[in-house]
Amino acid sequence: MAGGPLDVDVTVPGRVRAAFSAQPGEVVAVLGPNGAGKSTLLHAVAGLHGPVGDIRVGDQRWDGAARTTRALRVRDRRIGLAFQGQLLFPHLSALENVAFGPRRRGASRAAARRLAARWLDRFEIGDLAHRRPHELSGGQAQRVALARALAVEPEVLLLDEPFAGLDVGVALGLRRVLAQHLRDFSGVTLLVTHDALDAATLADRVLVLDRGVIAQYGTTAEVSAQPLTEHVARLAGLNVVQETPTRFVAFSPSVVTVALAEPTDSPRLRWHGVVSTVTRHGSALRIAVATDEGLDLLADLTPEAVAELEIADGAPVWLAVKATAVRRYSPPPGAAVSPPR
Amino acid sequence: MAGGPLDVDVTVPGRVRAAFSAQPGEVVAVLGPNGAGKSTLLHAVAGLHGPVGDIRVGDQRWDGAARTTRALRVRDRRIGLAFQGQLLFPHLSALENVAFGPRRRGASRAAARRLAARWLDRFEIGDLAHRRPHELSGGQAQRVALARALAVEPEVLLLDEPFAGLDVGVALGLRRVLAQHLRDFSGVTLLVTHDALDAATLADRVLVLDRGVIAQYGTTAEVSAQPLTEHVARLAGLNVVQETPTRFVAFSPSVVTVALAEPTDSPRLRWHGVVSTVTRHGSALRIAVATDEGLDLLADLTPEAVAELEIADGAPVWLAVKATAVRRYSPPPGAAVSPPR
Amino acid sequence: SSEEGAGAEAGEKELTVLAAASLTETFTALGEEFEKTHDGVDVTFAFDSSATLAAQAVEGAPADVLATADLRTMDDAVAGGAIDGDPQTFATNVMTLVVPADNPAGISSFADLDKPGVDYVLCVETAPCGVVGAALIADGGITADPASLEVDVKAVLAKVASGEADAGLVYVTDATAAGADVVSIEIPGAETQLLEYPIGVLEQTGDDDLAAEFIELVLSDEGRRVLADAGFGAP
Amino acid sequence: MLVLPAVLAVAFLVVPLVALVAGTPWEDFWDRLRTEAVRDALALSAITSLATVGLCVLIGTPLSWVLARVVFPGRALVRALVVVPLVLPPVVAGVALVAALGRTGLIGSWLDESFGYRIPYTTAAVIIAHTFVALPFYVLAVEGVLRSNGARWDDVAATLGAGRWTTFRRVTLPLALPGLIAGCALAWARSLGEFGATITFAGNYPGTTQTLPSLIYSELQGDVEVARTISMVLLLASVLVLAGLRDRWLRVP
Amino acid sequence: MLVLPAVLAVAFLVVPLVALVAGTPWEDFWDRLRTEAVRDALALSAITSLATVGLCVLIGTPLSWVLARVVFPGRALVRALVVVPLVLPPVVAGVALVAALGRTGLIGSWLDESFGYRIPYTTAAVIIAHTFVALPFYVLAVEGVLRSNGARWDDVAATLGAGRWTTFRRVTLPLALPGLIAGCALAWARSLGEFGATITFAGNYPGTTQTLPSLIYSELQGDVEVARTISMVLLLASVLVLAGLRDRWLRVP
Ligand SMILES: Nc1ncnc2c1ncn2[C@@H]1O[C@H](COP(=O)(O)OP(=O)(O)OP(=O)(O)O)[C@@H](O)[C@H]1O
Ligand SMILES: Nc1ncnc2c1ncn2[C@@H]1O[C@H](COP(=O)(O)OP(=O)(O)OP(=O)(O)O)[C@@H](O)[C@H]1O
Ligand SMILES: [Mg+2]
Ligand SMILES: [Mg+2]
Repeated sequence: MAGGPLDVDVTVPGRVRAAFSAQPGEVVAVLGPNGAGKSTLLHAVAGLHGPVGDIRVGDQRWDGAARTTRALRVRDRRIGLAFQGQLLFPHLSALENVAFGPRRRGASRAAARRLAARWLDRFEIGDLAHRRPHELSGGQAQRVALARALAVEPEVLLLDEPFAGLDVGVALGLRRVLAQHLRDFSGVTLLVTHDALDAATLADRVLVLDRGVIAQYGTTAEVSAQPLTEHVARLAGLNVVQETPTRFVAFSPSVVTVALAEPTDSPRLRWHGVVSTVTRHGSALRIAVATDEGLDLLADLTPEAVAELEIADGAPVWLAVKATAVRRYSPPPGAAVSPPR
Repeated sequence: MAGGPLDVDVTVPGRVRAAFSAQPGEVVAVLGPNGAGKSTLLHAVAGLHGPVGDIRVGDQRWDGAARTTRALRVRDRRIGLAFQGQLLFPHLSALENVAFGPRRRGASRAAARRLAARWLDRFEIGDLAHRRPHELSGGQAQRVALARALAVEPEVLLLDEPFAGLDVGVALGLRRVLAQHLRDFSGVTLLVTHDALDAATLADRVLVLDRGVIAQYGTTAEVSAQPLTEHVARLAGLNVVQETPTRFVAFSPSVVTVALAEPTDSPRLRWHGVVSTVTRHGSALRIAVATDEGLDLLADLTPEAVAELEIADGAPVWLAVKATAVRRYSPPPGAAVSPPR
Repeated sequence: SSEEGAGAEAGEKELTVLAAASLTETFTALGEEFEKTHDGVDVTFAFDSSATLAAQAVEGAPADVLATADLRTMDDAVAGGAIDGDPQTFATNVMTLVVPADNPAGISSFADLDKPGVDYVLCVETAPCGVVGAALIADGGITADPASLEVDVKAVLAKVASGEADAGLVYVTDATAAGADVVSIEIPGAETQLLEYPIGVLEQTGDDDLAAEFIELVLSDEGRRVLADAGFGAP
Repeated sequence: MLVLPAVLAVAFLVVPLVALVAGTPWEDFWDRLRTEAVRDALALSAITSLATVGLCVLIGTPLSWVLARVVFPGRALVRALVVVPLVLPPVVAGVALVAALGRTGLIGSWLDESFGYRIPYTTAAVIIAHTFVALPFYVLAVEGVLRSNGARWDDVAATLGAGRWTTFRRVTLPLALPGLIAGCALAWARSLGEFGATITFAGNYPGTTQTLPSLIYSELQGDVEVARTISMVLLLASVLVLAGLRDRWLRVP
Repeated sequence: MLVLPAVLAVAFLVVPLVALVAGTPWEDFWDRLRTEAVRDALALSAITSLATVGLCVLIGTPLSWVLARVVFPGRALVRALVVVPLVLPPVVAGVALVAALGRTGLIGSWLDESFGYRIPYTTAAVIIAHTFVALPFYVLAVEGVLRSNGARWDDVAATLGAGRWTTFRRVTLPLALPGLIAGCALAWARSLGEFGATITFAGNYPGTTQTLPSLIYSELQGDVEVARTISMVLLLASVLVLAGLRDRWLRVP
């Protein structure tokens, strides 16, 4: 039952086309803006889109592009899929929802219920075990859905925004439980998230989807240091500018200087734009600027500087960065590059 | 049509009991852990739980506890309710979903569709207008749901986790759109969220629910400076400890010192516990400690300090805070106080 | 055989008779008579339209005797090989005009059917009573169309008895059975259109003798009397 | 586990039909049908069965909705009463109609005396009889779907300002469409095959009240071959219509 | 807009029943019923209608599922064929059954020759006839609900490792329960009122094949009062059973 490496090369026409591999035990964070195809990718691996290409788990072939190999049926793939939007069975209690999978995988009735109860306890909703889904709050239902996916002891774990709708305290606790579970888990995990923290704390690798194709795939450190899409740059808290089709510049908002007049010392990297928002960021204030070139850049300033410059929404400003403060890099050869906007 | 002040005093047995008022134009962030009763409160105001107590909007009575006044029917309350979990009509396109409300409120077919198209454009999903909900991604559907609630020009806006499932870029943009809309909106807005940023950037006041009752209600600044529940403390990024039933201590994680041996200078505030997680927090590392008393406290350390102390998950440590670095306060008289955990 | 019939008990013999619906009262009475004179014999009837019964007989329905209300359906049964020997005619019937007891249309003679506003009903021509009825209407020079062509004579009678129709053509036996619900008006020349009732032993009978004995009873004076009381004519 | 009994069920339903088709004298098929009686009956059956479906949709849909959504005392009783015409043998149903709407019936006598209007022996009577027997089928089927769909979307529509009627028309109905179509098919089929109540209440006159089944029944007494041939027409017509139901209408997105 | 036509529909269905009840001779009600024929017919009707419902559930549910969920070529045709018995006048349905299962029928002759087993004129024949006419109702109703529920939950169950059969039993069926109950009510009612096909295929023998409606039919030829009285029994029985359907079974959480 120990899951082997996962090899995927799938196409869901018009929605996603992706090829990648992951080693046993690895957690792959799947990042990307709304509609990038993250959920579609997970469903495709689960078999819910029918035969979609090549999927191999260890030496087991789940799907084969060749006409000769028949795709493994959904029910025969050992997956744990936590759906975005939960999809709990409305006629079953929370406990029965979680016990459903283990029962189908051969556990006795009593054993399945015991297992389910343990998972619910771990997620701090043991006292709601007898409730039907429509009697649960959004966050409670989300936890049941996550428990249901984890309880089946799958070979591949597919978690679609597992912490959506959870309150901070619970999310923190669940991240801990999940991290612990994933450490012991021998299969591959695909974890869709919109939260940089999840990627940083839980994932070994990051797969970035953009408009249906893989924009970047690498270790968490690589991707967060050298993001190739604006979306990941935002998640990593960096500004990323594409200089040439194969050349990117990344820099932290804290190294950006803001001025009302055009900088005279003419650093090569400078932009004119309009302030779109000012928000708190730790002890600093973070201002977002929409540049004339159509870029969205961030700069961190002290509250005093903001007051002094009289920066407010709609104010025109100049941004500049010293050449020494930026990191220049190229995408690895062969990577499907989708330029930031 | 200008919404007046909102006066609420409602009880949904076993789920929520809350009384509060809000001034026209105010945005009230409704915070609280999962299952606290946030969604129930919104649904109760909308009338979905039947007659539940007293609800007044301006000089219009929506619900009256007295047997003599009949509750206004749901359809006659001018509300814009964005459901948690979207609940888009499956048989209507995105555009038709959004146009449904304006049409019912008397707009012509063409006008309703124009209005709907404008909202979808504003939420950057204008090109998906003809899609049915099952052809949308989670985040796209969430945006349609939000547009549907806003398009009806209500007297009271009820938004249940409006940014759930949205990617960072979109969430940022939507927050901007929503902030702009709310500035011009003359009614009361109740905004359920699990994100401190929403409360900070969008809300004038914060209503904290805990286990079905109001734990705190005040301006955003008040509540984030003097949180009375662990949940809000977490959101505000503070540690909060209840010293006596009516006395709280709040302090930032950055003022907590960490040691392996018991502090000898014996500051009055110190705890022994076990490290449960270490996560990145800006340039610092944030460690969470579960104390022997059952508290969950946070401390920010430099990476060097962490390396030097050899701190890892499960390590026993001592935490200490100087008395000068904490803020002591009492809940205002009359506030229903629910102690942290 | 008859043992396949309804609930035969050990040691008891059973006789099953398929009979036209218009024979319901008379045959029930004759059946009781038969049981009295034949110890341990249980007579069961299945009453239905002649066409249905004939078809069932051909299909091998477990029964011993078939009695129909016209010759054509009996001919069908004979042609289907369901009848053992030759069927015999045991009764005749003639048609009569009936009107509801309160006679709302004020009909006093057959010719009154032509009065405007009179709703009268006949049997449909595929039914035995319809053929006769149509002939009588034609002979009587009636030009008005009927309001409805009922599928059998009982339906005609029901329509008249309930007042839904102002008049209808039924058999004398039906008019007799209906008693005070309807008033009979004689049709001139009705006796020229006699309807004959044949009876025969079924091929699949398990007891030829018993079946023959029942037919004997029907044809006997006793049988004649019962039939005559119900309005049937002699063969 | 599932396909086997399904095949069994199909066989059970289809074999008798095949036998019926096989037993039909096909040589003179068209000759037998080229009579005025058949033409009239066919036209009348088409008209009355469609009118019946229309009536069922018109009054049956609201009734199903009331039974599924509105809580009122005695709902279970009303639901039961509404379904009773289903268990009455058609002839008894006809008798009941006569008792109510016949010339001497409860309402019929009043109609006759006040307006000089008599229902029996008219095409309207046929439609009434058909609706009486078909409506319960429609209501039961549609109520079943409405219930299994739940009232969640109704609530959503209410928050958007939709009244009962709009909600019903724009939300409840479209979501229950597959069940509605099933209900229509039931009602149509029941109406197309009905003759017991029709003959009893409306009579059997070519052109005004003789529908195909009435004609078949009449012919069964006489020429069985003709009856079988006409049955084939019914069978073919219904197969064509029902097979024409596109999958699209039977599905909610 | 909705309540008015609903009330109209109820009136339309209930007034004839009231008229029927009003026209029933209540004085000798019990006397008329205290005959062996009535007792036998009542028992037989109860047994056969319940058996019919059982058979419908057993083979009709899988069939509905196949029609609603499995895509196969010719599905529309099968769906249409399955519904045809619905439009056949009961007598023709009986003729079809005779053609298939009668002594000289397609399958009947083979059964007779091979096993010496003859179906017609037995209680089994009654149940077969009832199922033949009731099954299409059941299938249509249940298919409607299955379709309007969609296959989403089936997918979820598959991801959790549930096979077709388990999914069907644990997920599809419970979610379609209200429709299933409606289907059972339809089939039961149709069976309880059936006599055309029964008489043609199974005959009309007291004790073995004479059900209540057959008895009513027979009595209509003779004593109309008795026929009406027995009709009342049918009516009361069905009202009691249907009113007893608890709201709980008609709803999915
Ligand atoms: N049934 C469908 N038909 C056509 N297009 C679809 C369908 N379902 C989804 N899509 C489109 O496919 C794309 C990928 O959708 P998917 O749900 O995988 O996005 P996602 O990355 O999960 O987004 P989110 O973060 O919003 O959940 C989207 O643009 C969506 O609109
Ligand atoms: N139908 C119901 N019957 C009984 N209890 C219910 C029902 N629906 C919800 N509850 C309970 O009521 C409480 C409040 O639920 P509510 O949905 O309002 O929580 P919430 O604050 O919105 O939580 P979340 O952040 O998870 O959305 C929860 O504990 C929930 O379990
Ligand atoms: Mg998604
Ligand atoms: Mg909620």
